[in-house]
Amino acid sequence: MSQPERNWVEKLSGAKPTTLYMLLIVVSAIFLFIKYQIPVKPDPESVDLYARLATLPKDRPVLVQSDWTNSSRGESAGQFEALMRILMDNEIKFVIYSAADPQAPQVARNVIRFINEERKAEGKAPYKVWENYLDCGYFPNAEGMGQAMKANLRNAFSNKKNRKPDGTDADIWESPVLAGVKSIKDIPLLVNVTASATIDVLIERLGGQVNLGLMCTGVMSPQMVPYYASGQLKGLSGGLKGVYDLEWMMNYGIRGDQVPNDPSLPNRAVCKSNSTIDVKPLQGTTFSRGASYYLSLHAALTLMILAVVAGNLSLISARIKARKG
Amino acid sequence: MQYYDKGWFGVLATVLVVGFILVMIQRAKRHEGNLFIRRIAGLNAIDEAIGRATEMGRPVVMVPGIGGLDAIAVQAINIFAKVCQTAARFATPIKLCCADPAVYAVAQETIRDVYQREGVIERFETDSVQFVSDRQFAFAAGVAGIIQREKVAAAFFLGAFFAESLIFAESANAMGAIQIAGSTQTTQTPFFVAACDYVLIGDEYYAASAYLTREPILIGSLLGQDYSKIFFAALITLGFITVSCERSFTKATGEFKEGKWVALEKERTKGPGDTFMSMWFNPQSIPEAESKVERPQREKNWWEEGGGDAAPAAGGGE
Amino acid sequence: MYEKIKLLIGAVATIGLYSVLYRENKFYRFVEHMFLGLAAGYTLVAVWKETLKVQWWDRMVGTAGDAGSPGTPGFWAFMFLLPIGMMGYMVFNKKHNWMSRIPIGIILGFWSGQQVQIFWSKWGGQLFNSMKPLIPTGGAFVPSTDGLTPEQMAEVGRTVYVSQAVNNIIFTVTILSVLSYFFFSFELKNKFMLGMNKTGRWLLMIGLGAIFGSTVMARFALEIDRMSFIFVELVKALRT
Amino acid sequence: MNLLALQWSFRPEDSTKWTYLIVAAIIGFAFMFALSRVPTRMRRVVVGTFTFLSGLFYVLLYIWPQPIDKKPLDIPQGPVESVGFLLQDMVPVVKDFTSILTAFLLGLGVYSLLRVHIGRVARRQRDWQYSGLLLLCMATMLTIGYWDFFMQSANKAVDYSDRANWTTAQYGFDLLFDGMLQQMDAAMFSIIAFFILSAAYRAFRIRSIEATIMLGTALILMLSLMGIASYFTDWLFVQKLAGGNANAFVGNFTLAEISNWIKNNFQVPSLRAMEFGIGIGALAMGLRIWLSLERGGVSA
Repeated sequence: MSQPERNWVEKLSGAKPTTLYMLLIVVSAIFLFIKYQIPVKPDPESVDLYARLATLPKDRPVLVQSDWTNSSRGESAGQFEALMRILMDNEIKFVIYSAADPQAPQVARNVIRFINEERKAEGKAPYKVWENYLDCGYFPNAEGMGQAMKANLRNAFSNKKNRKPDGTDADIWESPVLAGVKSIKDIPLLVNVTASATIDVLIERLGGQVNLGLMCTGVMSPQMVPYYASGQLKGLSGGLKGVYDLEWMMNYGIRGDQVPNDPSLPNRAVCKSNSTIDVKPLQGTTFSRGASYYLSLHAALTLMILAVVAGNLSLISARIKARKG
Repeated sequence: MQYYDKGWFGVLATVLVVGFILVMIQRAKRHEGNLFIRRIAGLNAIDEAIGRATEMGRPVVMVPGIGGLDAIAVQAINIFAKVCQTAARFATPIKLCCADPAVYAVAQETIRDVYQREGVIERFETDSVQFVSDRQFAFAAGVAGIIQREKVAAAFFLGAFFAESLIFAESANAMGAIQIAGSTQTTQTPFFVAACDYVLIGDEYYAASAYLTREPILIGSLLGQDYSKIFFAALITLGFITVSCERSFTKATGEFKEGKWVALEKERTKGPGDTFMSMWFNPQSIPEAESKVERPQREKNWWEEGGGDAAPAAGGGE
Repeated sequence: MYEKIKLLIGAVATIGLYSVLYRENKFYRFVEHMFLGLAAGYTLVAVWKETLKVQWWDRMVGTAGDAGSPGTPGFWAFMFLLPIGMMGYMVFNKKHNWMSRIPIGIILGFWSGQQVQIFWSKWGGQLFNSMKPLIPTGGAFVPSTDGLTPEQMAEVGRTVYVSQAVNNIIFTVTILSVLSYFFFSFELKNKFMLGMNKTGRWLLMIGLGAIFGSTVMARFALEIDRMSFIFVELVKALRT
Repeated sequence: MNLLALQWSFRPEDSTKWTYLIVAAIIGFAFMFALSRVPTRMRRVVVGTFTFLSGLFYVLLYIWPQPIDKKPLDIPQGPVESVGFLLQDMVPVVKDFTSILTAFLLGLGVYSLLRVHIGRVARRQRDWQYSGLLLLCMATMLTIGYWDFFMQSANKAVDYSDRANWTTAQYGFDLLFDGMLQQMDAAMFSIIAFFILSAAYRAFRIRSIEATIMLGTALILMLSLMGIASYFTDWLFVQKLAGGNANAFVGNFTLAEISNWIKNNFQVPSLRAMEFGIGIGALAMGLRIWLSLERGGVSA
């Protein structure tokens, strides 16, 4: 094909896909290294989730069902890290288990180890298994697990051992973490970090029994928002935006809409569901994976929008030409 | 012994829809009633796509989605059988890539059969219908590789597709192939609409076999489906009329609590749960008194002794 | 050290698969075939470990219980599934290939029966949810619920405000016209139905566009994470 | 389950169980052999019967009156309840048949893979080295996977989730599965981002009204995902125009509100209508398959 001379508009609309791909790699990689906090207004569903997490009682453990693996790491890892930081900084005990994938516990353990190292560097006590949290590993049948938890929490988590500080293994029900817990009703919140339909199972089996919080991928969140609206989910963090919302609130805190605006904390998010809540910023790492990815996401989305505009320019200019001639 | 938990209305509606479809199939079998089908652009392009592949001497690739063996996969293979019929006549090479062993078995048998019936069984290569992988992204990588290496001229992506849909569509596009796609996964349809030349949207997918073969049974079934859709539309219309009137002009005087009607102290505005449509669609739970049934007890099996919380793997347990 | 090797291999594999973006090449082909081989091998492990052992073998021969619990019984009738499954392999036999349709027929039969079973539980709720009140019973906009009692809030929830009624009308028009777009066997002649059909297609495009827009975030997030894996984590790991 | 005077179950430690199993297998294969003698014209009937019976189970499960408050040890009263009880008891067994049968058929898929790739290696066809690589990787994964599996099931007492207890088998499996297979999955998953970009650039053009509508909605939704754009509209409409009153009318024009409005009033109903059609289509096709009404194509 002999190409006649092309003007800049035609060149823009005729770029090779490879050029675009290179641009996307360059743009998303460069912004990973830039630290800048983009101002946001957290979505009400993530505000609610954060409000739940920040007001948890310290004497009861939270159940964390971690169902993500490395294939959805881009969104789930940020969510899980934020969840761990919030729980640890608020000194809330938790029990972690997985029901979707045999690989999930290992992935979660890696994150806990990494955050403990971070805490040490910040001069805080690391979170210890047995005393501060329990690790129950993997349960093969998500539906059965939900059913069993509803029927009898003790049986559902029976025969699981964790290592005591003195180096011996003991049944998790002897641990101080589960002190005072008899049934699922004693659990103040169950958070599901997932990239699959495990949350549907939880809503079906445990709805009404325990407060459910959800951290899911961006693809899932449009389908899950109706459950938040109907109250079946007490809070929801969807995709990368959800991660960044959480990190934003960890860094700036939240206040109920009846709480007067504190001028020293101007960026606090406003919570409508709990009008007297007053949460100060967390001490420690707040902005991390979510913040660095979110900037790259902006860059990538901008590139996408520019690409669409560029693609349409030639069409428009051709139409203008046709109208003139 | 009762329909409490399903509701009579649900059973009635299901029976009605099943009835529409079966009656229309019977009528069509006797060649009664109209046999019109509206134009579906994607399907008219099949011959064009194969024609191009034949001209260029390059293969046609077909992917029946990554779901298991169900009607979606069967429908895909039905359409592919039609594609292969034309391909067999013109000796156009084909590649059918499966992600499920059961789908592979069906495809293998059906496509071989097509070549047999066309009388050109020698043109059929067993390996042209192949199993690639049942792992989503391994399958995607494999098929993308095949599309690019074989330089396909036409591509058919019909079936249950998930995230991998764009990998196929863009790989085929890079080869300049004509693409005809359709998915019952509504979340993937926009990606096919953006990237492919022809797309079957929604249940155009299920109409395809009727459109291609003009078999009376299929056309009758399609007519039954249309009546079912009209039934749905009528329900919605009836619903918004009655719901609007009820909530505007009447007040709630009582409500169901645990399956029993309890009168309210004070009348109030009707909410979404107070309309009579709601009672059709949301059957009441069983009243407390009727929900307990005492029956004679059988002896425990040996595996049910002890705590008995662990249900046996087969039978017995709930 | 092990972690470093693992990361490095992962990164090389990622780059190999990404190279297809430029064009199909030997490096991609190498990684692709490794991928397919590993996946096939893993499937063969998982088919026993996660499906056949748990769902079939253990239930056929039973499992001995741990101390205290009685174990589970075995049901020999599960053995009949084996010959049924084996009939599938007749597909390559020229004379008896029809027998492969028996297991296939059973699988399809179960699927078909389930369609009848789930039909209403899947669509009934959605139909009911689509019956929206179109006549407003309250003021123009939903008032702020700050500081209301639960009873007052419930009343606000029951009232239809003008803005909601407008949205409900849009909703109803959308669902009916899109439904009419999918009528196949009627020749649409009257102007109203033709208009409905066309509107239906346009409204459908809004829905499809919305899905496209909202899926983009998740897809880019994964790509950014891969970049982070290669440019941040791997570099950090190799330095230490 | 003791419907007939036959012992359906046995204890796992029973020595007679192998006899039972072998006899069952022999009966099963004899049945299969008998089926292969079925005359040609009866074949459709045989296949149709199997299909019909399997479908009938779920149809009955739906329309048969469900027993109320069924407890594990209850004895059913009357014939209707007996069938109801039986159906309920069969669910946990029958629901796995599909996955068990599909698992048995996996061998067909593997046969196809081996056929293609061994053939390529044997005939030294183009790219035969890659096929060899595929077979090698498959064998390696298979060996190490089962080595790890048998080791883990033999030593139930050892906690293999703790890396301190790992041996070569666990390291090997972790490297192959987590280090390679999962990473490749993630790479392929994330490659979609690139294709979304090029597809949008190439095809999202305002050629027709429909394309323009789709493009416009997608753009609004994409903008609403960018925190900075939402923040700007929130600042503009709520802080500036409404003077900070979150409930003011102009507050409805923030990007977040608009995108939610589009989702609730256009996306939900249009997709729902589309899903209605698909659901009815699936039911119709299910019926045709169940009753063996389909002809041609798959059901030829």
